[in-house]
Amino acid sequence: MFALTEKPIRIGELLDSVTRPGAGAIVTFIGTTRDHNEGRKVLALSYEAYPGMAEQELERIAVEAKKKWAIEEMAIVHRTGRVDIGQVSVAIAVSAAHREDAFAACRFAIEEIKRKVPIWKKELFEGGELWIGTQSGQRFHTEPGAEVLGRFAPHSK
Amino acid sequence: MFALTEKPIRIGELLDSVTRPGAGAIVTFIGTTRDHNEGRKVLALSYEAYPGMAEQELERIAVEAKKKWAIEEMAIVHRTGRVDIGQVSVAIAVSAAHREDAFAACRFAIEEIKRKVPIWKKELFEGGELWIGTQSGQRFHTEPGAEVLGRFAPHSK
Amino acid sequence: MKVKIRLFAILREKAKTGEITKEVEPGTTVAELWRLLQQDYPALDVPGVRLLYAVNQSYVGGEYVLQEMDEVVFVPPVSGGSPCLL
Amino acid sequence: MKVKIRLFAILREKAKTGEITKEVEPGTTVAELWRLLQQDYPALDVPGVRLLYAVNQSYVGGEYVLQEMDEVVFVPPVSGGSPCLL
Repeated sequence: MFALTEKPIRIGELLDSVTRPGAGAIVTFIGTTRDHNEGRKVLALSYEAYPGMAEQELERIAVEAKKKWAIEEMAIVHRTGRVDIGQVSVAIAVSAAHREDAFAACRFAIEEIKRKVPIWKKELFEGGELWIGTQSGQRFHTEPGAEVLGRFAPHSK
Repeated sequence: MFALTEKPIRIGELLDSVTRPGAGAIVTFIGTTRDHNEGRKVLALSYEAYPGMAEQELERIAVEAKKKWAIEEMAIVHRTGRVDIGQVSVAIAVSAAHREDAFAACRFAIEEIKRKVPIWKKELFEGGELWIGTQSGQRFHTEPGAEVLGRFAPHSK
Repeated sequence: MKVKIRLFAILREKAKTGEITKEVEPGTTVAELWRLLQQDYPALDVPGVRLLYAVNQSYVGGEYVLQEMDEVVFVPPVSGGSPCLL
Repeated sequence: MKVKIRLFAILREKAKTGEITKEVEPGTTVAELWRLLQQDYPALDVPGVRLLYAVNQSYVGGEYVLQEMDEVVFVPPVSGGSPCLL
């Protein structure tokens, strides 16, 4: 199950979709809207996705995880639209025979989602709104070996 | 929430009990009965607990985790009695502002449960049954600094 | 030769549109298309933001040469709020 | 002086009882109680299993000196199936 949804995410369904007789462990990661961020009072988050590619990239993360760890199944659901405080924006479930693999693959999945799945987060805070990752003046850190595919800083033209 | 239960564990309740406005992440670990173990075909597991002390030790793990990581809340529920294949034997949920803390504390909790909470697991497999951890001839590894409080190997008397 | 451009999130808001069909010369790369688009929509010149390029729902490098009716998406930093690197 | 012993899991099955009240001399340690108990119940002499001691629902060392009406539990390896060490 690799899906986008505008409706509240049902964790039970996600768990059912990865439950396997050969699995002794299921690790889940659930992202929720936090009421504060970098000193701002957050009211809600709003997610926008590139449909089609987003689901495909989610599934690609599972394929990659299965190459790296002995996991049984992975499922990921991501919300789009407005997500209020305490509500779930993303849920990942990973089943495996052994817990070490489930933990590692789940951690990998959330890092990969936040790195390369085309889903964008707008923070609605007291006094304004902000697309996360695109604040003017934000400093980006280049990872070793990572390729910067484009930029639009005015001085780079 | 630190509880033993004879009934199926409800993950939704566990999640609700750790959901906090200040949390951006919830990590859960769910242990399920696996259909195989060390070459044996497993039919079910059966858990027996020392009531009172077991819950107290679960809560102690949460207290310890809160000292080590910036987590908001932890909840742990453990089944007693027979748990069939694919059913949940233990569930841990940890909420935190940031995912790193939630992952670390959740991992810590399951390792600690399996190390020192007085809950015992009997494996019912095709051809017999076995209290896990007490197989004759099992070799125990001593961790550095760990204190062996007692033993009853016949040669040690 | 025509390509279809889709804009999301901050780019969609800046350009005030989510979809643009643009006529380009054969041989144009996706990085060149971005610079052409910024000429059409100066509001897209958002400082300090790095982009990825996606064509037909897969990430590509800036040197990718556009084909007739390609669907092009310029991907601003995704939800992590961390560096937007492939 | 009386103490209450509770047995669980493999120990309960081996001894065929879950609860034993035992008369001990003042000054008896919990480790000594275990050896006395093994004399009463030779079936408890399970090879290759390490025990922890708990008194009144907390782990204690083997040198703990028993008090009147203490609840003593000998804790065989717990569910992890890994080394049973405090």
